[in-house]
Formats: sequence, C-alpha cells, structure tokens
Amino acid sequence: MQNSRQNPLRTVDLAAMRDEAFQAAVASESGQLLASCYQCGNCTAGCAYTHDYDIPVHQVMRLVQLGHRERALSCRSIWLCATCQACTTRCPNNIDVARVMDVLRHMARRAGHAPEPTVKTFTDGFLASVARHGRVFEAGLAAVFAIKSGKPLQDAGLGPAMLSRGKLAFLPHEPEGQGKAEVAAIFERFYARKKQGGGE
Amino acid sequence: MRIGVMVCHCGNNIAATVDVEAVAAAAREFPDVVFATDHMYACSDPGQKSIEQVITDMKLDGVVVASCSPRMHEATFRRAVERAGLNRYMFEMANIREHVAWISLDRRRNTEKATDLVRMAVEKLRHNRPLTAKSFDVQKRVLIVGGGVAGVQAALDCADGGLDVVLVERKQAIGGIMSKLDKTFPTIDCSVCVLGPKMVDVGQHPRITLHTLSEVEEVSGYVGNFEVTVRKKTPYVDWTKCTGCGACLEKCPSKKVPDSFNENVSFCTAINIPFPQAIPKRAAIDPAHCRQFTKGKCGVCQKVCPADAIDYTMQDEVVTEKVGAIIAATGLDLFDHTKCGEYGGGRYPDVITSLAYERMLSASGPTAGHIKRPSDGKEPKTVVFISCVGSRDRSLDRPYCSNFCCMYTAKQAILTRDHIPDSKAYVFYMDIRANGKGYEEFVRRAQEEYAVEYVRGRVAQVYPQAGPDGPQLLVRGADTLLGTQVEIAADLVVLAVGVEASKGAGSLAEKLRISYDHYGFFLEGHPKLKPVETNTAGVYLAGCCQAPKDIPSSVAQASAAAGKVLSLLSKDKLESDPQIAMVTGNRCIGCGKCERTCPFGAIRMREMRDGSQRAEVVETVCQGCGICSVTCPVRAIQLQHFTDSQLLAEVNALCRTWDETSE
Amino acid sequence: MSVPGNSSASPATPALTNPKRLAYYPGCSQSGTAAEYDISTRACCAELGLELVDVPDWTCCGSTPAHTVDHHLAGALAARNLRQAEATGCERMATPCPSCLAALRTAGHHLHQEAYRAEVEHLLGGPAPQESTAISVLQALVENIGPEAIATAVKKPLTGLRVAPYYGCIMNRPPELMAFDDPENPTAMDRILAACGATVVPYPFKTECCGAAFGMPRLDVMQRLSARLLAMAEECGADVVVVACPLCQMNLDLRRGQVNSAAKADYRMPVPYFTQLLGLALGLPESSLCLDKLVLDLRPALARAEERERKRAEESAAQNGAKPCKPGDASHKEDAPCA
Amino acid sequence: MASDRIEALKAAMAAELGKVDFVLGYARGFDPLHATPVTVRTEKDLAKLIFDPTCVQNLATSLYGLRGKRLGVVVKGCDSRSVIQLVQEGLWERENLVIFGLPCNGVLDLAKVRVKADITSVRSVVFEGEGPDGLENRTVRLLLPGGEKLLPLRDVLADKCLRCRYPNPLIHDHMIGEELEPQGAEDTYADVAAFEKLSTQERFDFWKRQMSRCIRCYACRNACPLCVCKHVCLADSREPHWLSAEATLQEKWLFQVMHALHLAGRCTECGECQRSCPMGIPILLLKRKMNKELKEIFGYEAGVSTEAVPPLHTFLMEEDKIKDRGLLW
Repeated sequence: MQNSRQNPLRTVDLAAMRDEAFQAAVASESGQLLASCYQCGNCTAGCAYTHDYDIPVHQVMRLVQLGHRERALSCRSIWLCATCQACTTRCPNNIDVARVMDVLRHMARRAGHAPEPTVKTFTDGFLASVARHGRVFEAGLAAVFAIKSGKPLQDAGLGPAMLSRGKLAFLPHEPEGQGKAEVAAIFERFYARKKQGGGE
Repeated sequence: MRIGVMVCHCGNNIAATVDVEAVAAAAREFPDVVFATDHMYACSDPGQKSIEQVITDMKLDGVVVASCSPRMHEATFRRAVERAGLNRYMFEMANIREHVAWISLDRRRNTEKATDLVRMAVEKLRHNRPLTAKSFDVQKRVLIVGGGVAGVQAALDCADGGLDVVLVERKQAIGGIMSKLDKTFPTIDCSVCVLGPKMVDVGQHPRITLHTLSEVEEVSGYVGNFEVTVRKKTPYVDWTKCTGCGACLEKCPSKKVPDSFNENVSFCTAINIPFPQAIPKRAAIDPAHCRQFTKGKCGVCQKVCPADAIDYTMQDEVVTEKVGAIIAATGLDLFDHTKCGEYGGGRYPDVITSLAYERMLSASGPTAGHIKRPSDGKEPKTVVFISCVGSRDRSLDRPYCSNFCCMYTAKQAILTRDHIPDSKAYVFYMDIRANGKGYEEFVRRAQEEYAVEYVRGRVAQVYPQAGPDGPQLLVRGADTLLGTQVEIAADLVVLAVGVEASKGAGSLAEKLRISYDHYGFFLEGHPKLKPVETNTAGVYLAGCCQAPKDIPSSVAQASAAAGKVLSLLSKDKLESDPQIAMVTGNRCIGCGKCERTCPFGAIRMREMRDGSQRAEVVETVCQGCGICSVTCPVRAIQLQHFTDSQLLAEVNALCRTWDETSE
Repeated sequence: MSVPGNSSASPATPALTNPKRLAYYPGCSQSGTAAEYDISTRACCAELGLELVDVPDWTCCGSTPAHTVDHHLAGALAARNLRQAEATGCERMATPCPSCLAALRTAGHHLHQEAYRAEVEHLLGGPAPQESTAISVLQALVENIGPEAIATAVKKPLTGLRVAPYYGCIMNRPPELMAFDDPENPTAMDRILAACGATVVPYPFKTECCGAAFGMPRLDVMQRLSARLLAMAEECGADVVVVACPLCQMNLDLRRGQVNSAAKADYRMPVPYFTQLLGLALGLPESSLCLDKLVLDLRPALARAEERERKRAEESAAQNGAKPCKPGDASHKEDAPCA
Repeated sequence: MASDRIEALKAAMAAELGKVDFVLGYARGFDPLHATPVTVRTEKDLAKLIFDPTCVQNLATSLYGLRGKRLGVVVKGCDSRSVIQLVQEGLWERENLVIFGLPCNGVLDLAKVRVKADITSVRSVVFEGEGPDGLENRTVRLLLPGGEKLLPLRDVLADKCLRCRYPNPLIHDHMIGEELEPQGAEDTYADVAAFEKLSTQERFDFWKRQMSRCIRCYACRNACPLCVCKHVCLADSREPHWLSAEATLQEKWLFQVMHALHLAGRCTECGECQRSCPMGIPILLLKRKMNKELKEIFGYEAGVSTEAVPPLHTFLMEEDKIKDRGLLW
C-alpha cells in the first residue's frame, strides 16, 4: 500500500490534489456554485479564445471543481479570457464562468504567475495610466507598452493613419475637477490594502 | 377520561435521536393518561395488537400514538382502535419522526420537543368527541381527461372492466403525440399501427362516450359523485351526419392553413380531418382560416358535402357528466425551441424540432416519408441532432431531464440512415439516459451499426454558412472528451426539444383541486407508494401530466390508474369524512361571508321561519378545509375534529411548556 | 404571472418622468481614438431632441483591465462615476461605450452585496450609490426615442446600403446584467438602421468577440478573431460593418492592415459607428459626424449603394413600363417614373 | 354658514322622521367642548342637533346593536366608511338606513387641546374661519376662566383628520352642505414604517410597556363600529376559553392582537378604539400596520365601496403578490 504513494502510473490522486481552501476561496470570491457545473462544454463550445488557450475553459472549471490549484492558476487561459461573456450567457447552470476566470486571474497575480507577460504588462500599464491621469492616456499607454513589452514596432504602422485623422492626442485629456486626485486616492488605498493583505 | 400513549421507536428512525422511554415516562404524568409505553414498531402487527390489547385491558377511551406522519399511518391506527371498540376519532397521532427525529440530531431537545408534541396530542384528545361517517351512493362512471395513449389505455381498461367511460379530448381526434410518431424505440414499430387499433376500439366501445374538440370547464362534487361540465367546441359540421368521406377537404379553397398535426411543417385546408386514421374520422372547420368566417362568403364545403353535414351556424355545446372518478391524462407540450436563440430556432428554417422531423419521417407526413429540409426541399446528407434543448437547463428554468429524448434521438438518427443511406448523423449529448428494457442496446446499435457519431458536449452556436453545394448550417460545439471546440457543417439541425407540462395544466389542476409543481406537472399522492393517486380522493393520474415519461411507462400508469378506479368504484357506497364544517345555528348571524369564501361551494344560506338567514353546510361537498371557520365573524362555524377548543387545547399545552422552560 | 424560461427578456423599462434628458458619460476612448463616436452621438441626440448632460468631472470607469486585476478596484473606479452621475439629477446615464457600460452596470449589480459595498466604499473613501443607472446610448435611442420616431426624422434615407450590424460581445451580455435586447440575436441597432432606410443583412456574428483589448498584448489573437468577423460580413454581402463599440471599431478599422496581412486578405469594407450612419440619415453635415476620422473611407460604399439603388429603380421602372402605375407601389423613390 | 347647515340637516331629518324609528345625531354634551349622541324621534328633538369639530364620535358604532330597526344616522366622511363596511359585510341592510352625510374638515383631539389649555371649566368654544378654504386660517377660540385662548385648529385636530382623504361621506341619502376638498396629506403610513425600522427587541419592549397599562376595560372593543361579536366575543367566551381572566401581560396583549387580526381588511381607521382608551394606548398603530399590509399586498382599502370584495373574505387559488408557489400558466 505504501508503494502506491510513489504512483508509478502517474494517475492523479484526487484526494491528495484537492486543495479545499482554494475551492472555497474561488467559490466565495466569485460567488458561484461551482458544484453545479456538469461539464457540458457549452462554455468551451462558444469561447472565441479556445484556439489560444492551453486548457479549454470547461476543463479550467473542472480543475477548480476538483481543487487542483496549481494547474488552474498557472495556466495561460485565464490570462487570455477577454470576458466576452459568451460562457456566462450560455451556461445552462447559471454559472458566471467569466467571473470565475476573473477570480482565477486575481489569484494567479497574487501567486506571482504571469505566463502571458504582455497581457499583464498591458493591464498594468493601463491602470498606471488611469492612476496617473484619472483617465486613460492612450498615446502614453501605447508608448509605455511598446517599450515594456519588447515589441516597440508592433503598432508603429498605425501612427500615420492616426495622426492624419487626428486620433492621436499627445497630451492626456484629464478630468477638469477633483477627479484626478480622487482616482489617485482610490489607487493608493487599493495598494495599501494589498500590502495589508500581505500579497503572496 | 382514560388515555393510553404509545411512543414508537420506528426502528432507529426515531429512537436514534429521541429518548422514547423518557417521552413515554413523561406522558404518564399528563392528565388523564393512565398508560404509556414505547414500542419498536407501533404500526407492525404486534404493535397494533398491543394497542388493541391495552384498550381492552385498561378500559381506555382514547389513544395517542407518537410515531410518523399521519399521512403515513393515521388510517392504520384508526382501524386498530376501531377493532378494539373505540370510535376512530378518539385517536390522535403525534408526528415525532418527520417533525422531530429527522430534522435534528440534538437528542435532549428532540426528546423535549417530542414530549411537547405528545402533550399537545393528549390535550387535543381530551377534547375529542366521537364522530360518525355517513355513507353515500357512487356513480359507476369515470371521466378521463386527455385522449393520448395514456387516456386511450385507461379508457379501454375501465370500459372493459365494466365502467362507463367519458373520454374528453381537446383536439379534434384522439391519439395524442403517439399518433404523430413515425416509429417507436427500441423496436422500430410503426407507431400508428400499434396505436391505431386501440383508437378504433375506443371509437367503437359501447361503454365509451367520446367528446373530442372538448374541454373540461368545471368540476364540482367529490369522490363518487363528481359533476363535470364539458364544453364541446363546435366543429361547424354535424358529426352525426358527417361520414369522413373527405370531399370537403378536396374542394376547400383555403389551403394555406398551417397544419398543426404536422407541426406546422406543411399546410392543410380550413376544413380538415387531421390524419387518415383519425378517430373520430370527422371533418371540422377552423374558423380562423375559413373564408366563410373570415370573409363572410364561400360556402364551398357546404355545397359539396354529400351528407349535408356542414352548418356554419352551429354553436358550442355544454354537456354535464356525472362520474365517480376522474383520471387526468393531459399529456405534454414541447419546449418552445425559439427560446434558444443560439441554435437559431425560429430564425433558420433548417433548424427544426424533433417532432417536426418525426412528421417528416412518417409515411403519412407532409413529405410522404422523404426527408427534405424546409429551406429548399433538398435531401440532407449531414444531420446534426442536439440533445437537451430545454432539458437539464436551469437558465431556462427547465432543470429536469425530459426522460425520453435520448432514445428518440437515437431512433431518429437510425431512421435518418435508413432513409438516406449515404447520410451521416451526429448527436451532441451530455449523458445518454437509456435505462429501459433494450434501450442501451438500441443506442449501441445506432453507434455501431448505423455509425451515428456521438459527440459528448453541448452546442454553443448554429449559423448559416455557404457550403460546397449551397447553404449549410455551421454547428459549433465542444467535444469535452477531446477537450476542444468542434464544428460540423450540417444540412439539417434537429433539436431534441424537452417536455413541458401541457399548457392549461395548471388551470385543470385547480378545477380538479389537485396539486401541481412549479413546472405544471401534477403531483402524485406519494412519490413511492401512491404514484397514480393524487391528494384529492377519486382523482388519478396517467402519463406525462405527472412527469415526462415514454410510451410504455405512460401505458403502465394508465392501466394502474384504471385499476385504482375499478377498485374504488367496485363498492356501491362510499363513506363520507365526518371532519367537516358544522354551523351552530343560534350563533349564526346570517352575514353570508362563509358562503362567499367557501372554495367548494359547500355552504348555502337557508331562510328561517322568522325570515332571517342561516348558513348550512352541504356535508357531502364540504372538504373540511376550515376557511369558513376562520371567516365567520362570530365563530358560528366549527370544523369537526379541529374545533377552536381542540386547537386551543393544543396551543395551551404547547405554550404552558414554553412558559415553564423559558423561565 | 411569470413565464418560465423567458429569463432573457429584459425587465419592463420603468416609466421615466423625463425620457428626453440623460446624463452622459463619454468614456476615455471617446475623448481620444474614438472621438468621432462621441461627436456623432452628441450630434444625433441633439437632432433627435435627446438632451445629454455631461457627467461632471468624470474619470476612467476601470474599463476592461480593472476587473481582471481586482473586483473591488473595478467597483470603486466605476462607483465614483455613478456618484458623479447622480449629481446631474438625471434618471439614467447613457454611455456610448459597451466596455464602460459593462463596468458601470457590473459595479451597480454587485454593490447590492454588503461585503462588496463595504470594500468599494473603503477604496472610494465615501458612500457608493445604490443603483447603477447606466444604459447604452443605443438603448437610450431605442427606448427613449424609438425607431418609429427616428424613421420620421430621417431626411436622407440610406436606401440601398447593405449593413452588417455588429454589436460586439458585451453590449447585451450577460442578459441578467445588461437587461437589454436579445443576447443571441440583438436587434436594437438593426431597428435603428432599418429606420434609417438601410438594408440590414442577417449577420450571424452580431455578438462574437473581435479580440477586444488584445490588439496590443496579443495582436495575433485579435487578428484571427477580427478577420473571421470581416469574412462573414463579406459572405453576407454587406457594404459596411456597423459598430457600437470603440474597441471593435479600432480592431476592425484602424488595425485593418494588421488583420488583412495576417489573414492574407484584402477586406475593404468600412466600419462606421451606427451614430455616424444615423447622423447621415438625419441629414446632418458630414463634418459634424467626423466621417474623415474613419481609416477606411465610407464614401465609396455610399456611392455603391446609391448606384445600386439607381439601377434597381431603373429596372423596376422598365418592368413597370408595361403596367399602369399603382399608387402605393413598392417603389417609393421620388425619381421613379410613376411618382 | 354653520347655522345654515344645521337648518338644512333639521329640514332633511324632519322629512324622514316618519319613516324611521329614530335618527342618531349629535347634541351638545356636558360642556362646550363635548358633543354627545342623541336620538331624534320627534320634531321637538331636532332643536338639540349640533354639528361642529366637537362631534368626534363615530355614530356608526351604535348601528350593529340596533339591527332590525329602521334608522337614520348622521355621518362624517370617516364615519361613512364604517357604514359602508357594515353594509358590505352584510351586517346592516342598506335599505333600513337613512344616511345624513355631513362633509367635515376635521374634529378635535381633546388630548391635544388639554396639552395647550386647562379646559376643565371651559365656558365657550368658537370655531372661526369655517368653510372650505383649507385649514390654515381656522382657529379655535376658547373662553376659559383665566381669559381667552386662541388655538390654530390644525394643532388640535385628530391625527386621522390630518391625513383624511374622505372629508365627504362616501355613502349618503342626504348630503348636507357643500362637498369639501380633502385637506389631508396622502397617507404614506410613514408612522408605521418608522416603527417597523426599530429592532424587534425595541418593538417588543414598546408593546410590553404599552400593554402592561391595559386594564381590560374593553372600551376599545365597545367603541369599534365593526367589532360585531360583542355578545360572543372571544374575550368573554368560555368555550373555547381563549382568554383567561388573569390580568397578565400575555392575556392583555393577546386580546389586542386578536382585536387587530379580526379587523384585518375591515378597519377603516376611524380611531374610536384609541380615542376611547382611558389609558391612552396607541392601539390604532396595530390596525394601521394591518392596513399597510393590506394596501401593499392586495391594494385594498376597507370601507370605500359596498360592492368591493375584501381580500380576506374571498378565496383565490393564486394571489398576485403572494408567491407561495410558482405558477406557470
């Protein structure tokens, strides 16, 4: 019996793999009844991003259901979900699948995973822009992203078309009143809270 | 008064979480209790014997049994005390199983609560009076609502058993869904060939009165003596003259009427006989489409009818039938596939329901048994079946399994290959439920012999797309076993739509005073032990009105219901329940509120000699619901066996203990 | 009495005391890359008598990225704007951008949960509003003005223009949250475009995702998804793809070169905002609709439609030549011979 | 103007006197601030009639006990609702009743007057500014031993008058005087809603405090026009013995709850129960709570139409706002 622990067949030990704290955290942070998923696959069937996923969304749900924390949090799929809501809309069990994907991404961030670094760079850049200006400064964001992502020329070709059509503002369009300061304060409190929470 | 108490262990059901000896000991201290004991199974033969014995030995004049729900064994114990010479209403039951033992594990508090319930029962019993049932004559006739296969079977069984049967069917002909089917699983029998002879028997049986195009309008009365009003909608054709020759159908100029028998895949005439084997084979006019009615002139059918049967001035007829029992067999409706926008139902003509496909497969159907897709009449080479459309879907408020879609889908996939040998069928499924005799083998045949490709997953989207030979439908789904998205270019998509309770089931249930669930399915008396009874005496269920079920189950339940009716009506007289309302004449002020609130029409006002009004209860109609009693401003109406004094005694018994424990 | 299975139906619109006055939240894109959406929206609303009161001192709602990082942060960024909107005293707030709409409505939805509200109010540093009043400009036009009223206001019908209405993925989804139009087959934009006289082609990818914000971080993903949308529009025979979302527009229009090069295709159909087409139909000057801001020129498509319509009129005139003209005939062109 | 109205009332009554056993009206009571019910049998009695804001009593209260007679009765707007309710419930026959309706802009709450002035030896009372011109300019002039006292009428009106929407009798054979515009604000049941906001414990304590003061005199019951089982009242019945004679909080409270429940869907909020309570217990609050529920759940208001079917006097399989199970079709 002791030998079975070495698991030469590489079967998945369901009991050993189950992280109950993880199951509970996903359930409470997403507010969804994960046990109600019966693996019909409708989320995957309608998901426009399945092509780029390493694990299709219904299997992500299955991993969460079984409590396989590591595989769920380290996958790329959760970073590539665009929250297009096809899965949530069509789930026959009323599960807000997109919100579960969101929650997994939050957890992955806290756990330090970033298998899609450009996605994280873009998101962080976007929010930094909002924190600084109160609104998104598109040109600034594009410039920062171009540098940080290591793809400086990807969108360079768009420049002329945008310039000639007056679509590229070189100065941020900031809110006229207290808005900028208030948004900055929201971010400050958010980062303070994160520190409190003792990010993993 | 001398009262005996027996506390039941119910094996471990009660004894595990209630100290039954302590409850019995406590009961010995209650007023008038001269004997109290516990017993392993009070309802068992020895248990009942010991109750009888104690009644005789201790000269008891009342018994309390603390055990299960009265719904379970009240009748059992009443019979026991009666055998020992007591009036059956000198018995009370305390439910310490469902109300105590099964809902909490706290032994101490359970024991306290059980003691409270026994104390209440004793106090109630101390206020009980012997009541005597009256007996009344019964009508040896039965009403069957719905003429599908269940109704047909029940009608034949009852009639063969010697009862007169009234069969009411909403449509023009009997046969229901089964008459629309091409073949039946798992034997691939011709559906209408099996059903047809039974339908003919119904039409010819001397004991069966058939009302088609009819609906039950009102039901009054009670078990043994129901009075049912049936509205017979006018067919505008005198059916005593009509011979079903069909001459009118040929000449009718209004030929573009959606043919509901063919699931609106094709058209029929405004005067119509729905299908060749129809019983009764009589023509009826659909006034919504008949030119005589819509335009005010035509009269063609009247001119061509050789029997002179057409009468545009005919009116609905209302008939009253007196029956002793009723069987509801109202069947099912199909889920509305247009609610599933992702499949394009209702938007794309080549996305059809399974029943429409069934009509297409049928030799008597709109395409004479040739599969042609609706958009261009082409023979499809790739047919995709999607299971669970409107079943097992909480987002559509249809969480239940529709029971037979897996099977008919396998059948239709097989028939597709039978009709078009070079075709390919795909089935998107979540689970295959094939739990009848020969069912699993049938599904395996579809997969192995007919190469039907089963894809485990749901479909997210169907949309039109240009194919090599003209327009096709792209079906995008998932194969969860592969873990990928899959797609198939299909020529025809068949939605295996689920089952819903028949529209109007709720209102019929209310007329019959039976319960129905959230989805409109009628509730059986007990899910295990009373599967064909309802909680209203004399009303029984058969077929899909109770839950989705396939043909053999419907037929079995229909025969069971018929058996129940035959046994009920084998008696010449039935006993009435004495637990009914009674008016104390000198208290009644004649305001008439009780008459207005009584849901059963069981109260009438009577003029006294001094001209004043007094309420009076019609004993055989009263169901003992007690609404009148709470409505009466001066408490002149009391419900026997549940009088104010009796209830108050229980409340006081409970509150007194509450006072003591809370201080 | 409730009808089961009809959960997708939007709840009855509450009776509005002033349906012609709305708070207006433009959103960041509309002051930058999608300025033409903002400008044409304002022009159409003004023309149709819909008063837009700018939300004072508005800030970013959190849009797509915030919720992917933290739900409370997303809630706080959105709630601040909901609070600002309350100051206008309007019953509802319209926003042209579906992404903003989703952020604003999601926040309003979750603010009903106490724990969530508490955390959001902590981040916000003050009380959050009770409800989200946000709707899309599209919804405002359909519900507060109505296709019938729009049809009567149309001065230059877009007759002959074949349009593929593309709603984007989150305009109507999920239905419980957005509570507007059908999630699988939305028709609000169809009805407005039909009222403008355009021919709406049955476009099956109305709600399929275009790649959303992945244009920057994962261009390849966005290229594949957008190409699919354009291929389908072409198959449907559309002259233009009409959009209601700045992100969709950017992916399909500005990034067209990138999409075409990845797909090895040469899709040329323009991608105007529905408000631009509506403005044209209402007879507004092109300058007030900023047609020149579209990367793919709209004018050839309009010219093609006009030409097609002219030919059609000629043909039907030739056919009708033999028969006497009936009043109320299908042809309603003023230059038709029977007029 | 007031005198015109009394003359009109007398004239109308005189014409009916022969056809009824007697008419119930108001006469001056033991002091100028009190009115008292009077039975008018002959023309001579007509002289006693008065009508002013001191006519607080709801004369419909006496009706049920006089069943079988043919009567006339003077009613204000609020009182008429009690009559409607009696007729609707089959407790009085409409044809045996001649109703003299008097539009009314409010009656006094003597408790409120007492707070403002010592009225034990009031010598005279004059109501000034009478007429349909609203409450604002109306005053009560009291002649007291210590001199005159002028009170704004609004300050001393009964609470029910401040939210009165039926100043004109809703049922009548003779309408005496001009109909008035309602002066009361829409009744939002704000008082009940405010009370509901308290915690269960606070509400429990409140009623414990109030009910402990009840002396079980049953004045509330006897003053209620719709408490029709007076002769067989639960409070007095021994079979079943719902209430014992013990003076415990429980028994007192139970009685008041029964009273309120028996008036569910019937109470017209005439306020006689609370007015007649010698201990000043706010028992009308219980009844208003019931009426608030009635309004919210059934959209029903008692005593407005003799033809209405009260929601608790009928039986429906499905109620719109009570979801005890899902219904499909």
